[in-house]
Amino acid sequence: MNHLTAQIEALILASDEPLNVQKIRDLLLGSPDCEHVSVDSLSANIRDSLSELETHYQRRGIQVIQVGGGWQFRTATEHAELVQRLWQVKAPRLSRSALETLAIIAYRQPTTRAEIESLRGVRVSSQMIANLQERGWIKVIGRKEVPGRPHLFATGKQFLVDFGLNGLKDLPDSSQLMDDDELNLAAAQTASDQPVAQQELTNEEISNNE
Amino acid sequence: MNHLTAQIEALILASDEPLNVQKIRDLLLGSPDCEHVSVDSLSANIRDSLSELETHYQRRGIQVIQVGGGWQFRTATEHAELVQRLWQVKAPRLSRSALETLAIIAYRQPTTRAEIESLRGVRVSSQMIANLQERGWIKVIGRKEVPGRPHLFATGKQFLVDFGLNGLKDLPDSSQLMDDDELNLAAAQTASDQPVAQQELTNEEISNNE
Amino acid sequence: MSESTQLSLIQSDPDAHALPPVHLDQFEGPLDVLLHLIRKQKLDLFDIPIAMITQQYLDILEIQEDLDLEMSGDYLVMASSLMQLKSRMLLPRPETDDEGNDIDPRSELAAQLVAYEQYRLLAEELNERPRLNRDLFVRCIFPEADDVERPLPLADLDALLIAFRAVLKRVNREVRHQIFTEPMNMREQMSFVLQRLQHGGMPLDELLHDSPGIDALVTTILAILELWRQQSITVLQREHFGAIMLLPRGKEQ
Repeated sequence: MNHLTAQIEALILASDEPLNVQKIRDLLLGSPDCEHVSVDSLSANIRDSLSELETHYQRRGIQVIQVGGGWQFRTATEHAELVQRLWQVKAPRLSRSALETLAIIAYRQPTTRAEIESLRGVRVSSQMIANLQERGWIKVIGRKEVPGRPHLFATGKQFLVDFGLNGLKDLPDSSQLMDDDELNLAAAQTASDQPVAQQELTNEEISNNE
Repeated sequence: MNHLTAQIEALILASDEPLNVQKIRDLLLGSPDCEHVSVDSLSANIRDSLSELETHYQRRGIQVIQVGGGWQFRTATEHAELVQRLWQVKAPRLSRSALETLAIIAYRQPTTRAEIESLRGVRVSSQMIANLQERGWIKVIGRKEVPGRPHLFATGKQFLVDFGLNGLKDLPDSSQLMDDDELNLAAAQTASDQPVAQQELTNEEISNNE
Repeated sequence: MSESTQLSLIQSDPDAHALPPVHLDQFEGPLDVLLHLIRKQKLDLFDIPIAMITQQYLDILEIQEDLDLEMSGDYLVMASSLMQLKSRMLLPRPETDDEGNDIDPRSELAAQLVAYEQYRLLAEELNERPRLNRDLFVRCIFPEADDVERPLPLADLDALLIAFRAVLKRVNREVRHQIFTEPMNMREQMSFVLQRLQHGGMPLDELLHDSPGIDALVTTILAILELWRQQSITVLQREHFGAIMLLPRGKEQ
């Protein structure tokens, strides 16, 4: 194990949060070892070390994995039950309504409460929204410029960290998701008045985000 | 790396205090892998695994070492300066166990360690109590007149100062935090043929097995 | 339209009532119920037999004993939409759009159901992902090398609240209820009283002297009574109308 990899290993263990390449680089740049290294080659070396660590821990009880854009030590999932026994704590369970709301926000972000409600066909409780916010899984990122100026929700960083995602693109494949046009085509050759109006709103929202 | 060693590696990472052989053994004895293993041979195996881990990490950036009678992951001494720099950028977070203990003391004071343990469902380490006392966040304000005359803990002045509170009455009302959504869930846990409901049941079963 | 047609539409399928009873608690709303009915009977989402489904849906609503008003709203709205759909299906002349194409009145519902089903599936997949603190865990003790001087952790009120809530969720509801109804001030005052008595007894008057205002007085008295009940302190009055003394336990004589 080379010195750099050892340094990075120590940093990842010491950090409370996932550490990304840039953060590691900034910390290393201050050290005397790296005085004469260019930033670019240091970044490349860090990346090499990280993948070396990732490989090394692949078959052990703990792992070095990339979440939310950074690297972190985590226990291997196969020991979940054992570690839960250590904590004597019930695994936090999520209600279906919370999961559905979270899924809609994750895949359609930014989105409004009205849209979530129309997709789920039920009212969404403020408590549940507050709970998801409190966990850092969702956050308000602005208001939609329509009457009432409703909040626009998106996923927060903790969502990536807790669900082991490196970025939103790592979400379970949504390509099998029909987009709204396909939905309408499938449902009928022609659309009736009501859904089209909803439809356009949704599309507008999407294009606004781009 | 054998299964036992991997299990121990995971436990040491996840634990909030150094783990000794006895604690590791007690945790493993509950697991199905160890049903037919005698206590003595399990202890011997654990010791073997621990020294295997100690050796494995000897020349790396992090180490498994014995401190205060238990085993713990630590960064290698040679990276102290680097780790120090990391912490200057970002002060450490309180551990979950410290936060929970502090929260219980804040909301239920004056309270005893036994009460904290019964609420948390886990043993509270003396080290952690000492840390919170040292910080000035909690203090002993008397003894409860029950057998054993346990200490009564309350929050200290520094707690109010550091958390930006004028008095304990400024602590947010804990009822605001309730989440009716998750309360309702308990009722919805009856058996059903819905796949998601089954899913949740399974999770519940897992956590009940602890 | 003749009455007999209507009747036959409503009672078109003898299996309409043959489904096992379900409780709405198991569902996440009307769309969830409809999907259950459709998938259970292997029906075509894009060709829903509206009359039959409406009947089954209404049957389910009917057997619910404790449908609370808050929750029932969404279900009743769906019931009325279904009945409206059914009546539109009965129209002799199909509805057409601007270009003269036929409109299937069910298309809107079908699109809604497909969309919901997709998110329901994604929610399941999300739930199956390894989740932090359920399936995997991060390191918990600060891994200090001997030479590292660790700065003191920061106070974080939000984190404190979340931690407390986590504790509450783990203990049973009874305890939770108990905690909520406890007035914060009294707890504070209990600590205060105990602290004042740490080094010996004190007359009640003197202690109350430090409590400005009626609220504070009442809270202090309540705190004293609670401490007395818990046998953490003793309250003594040696003669009629004499001074009331508060004593920490173990020092009373």
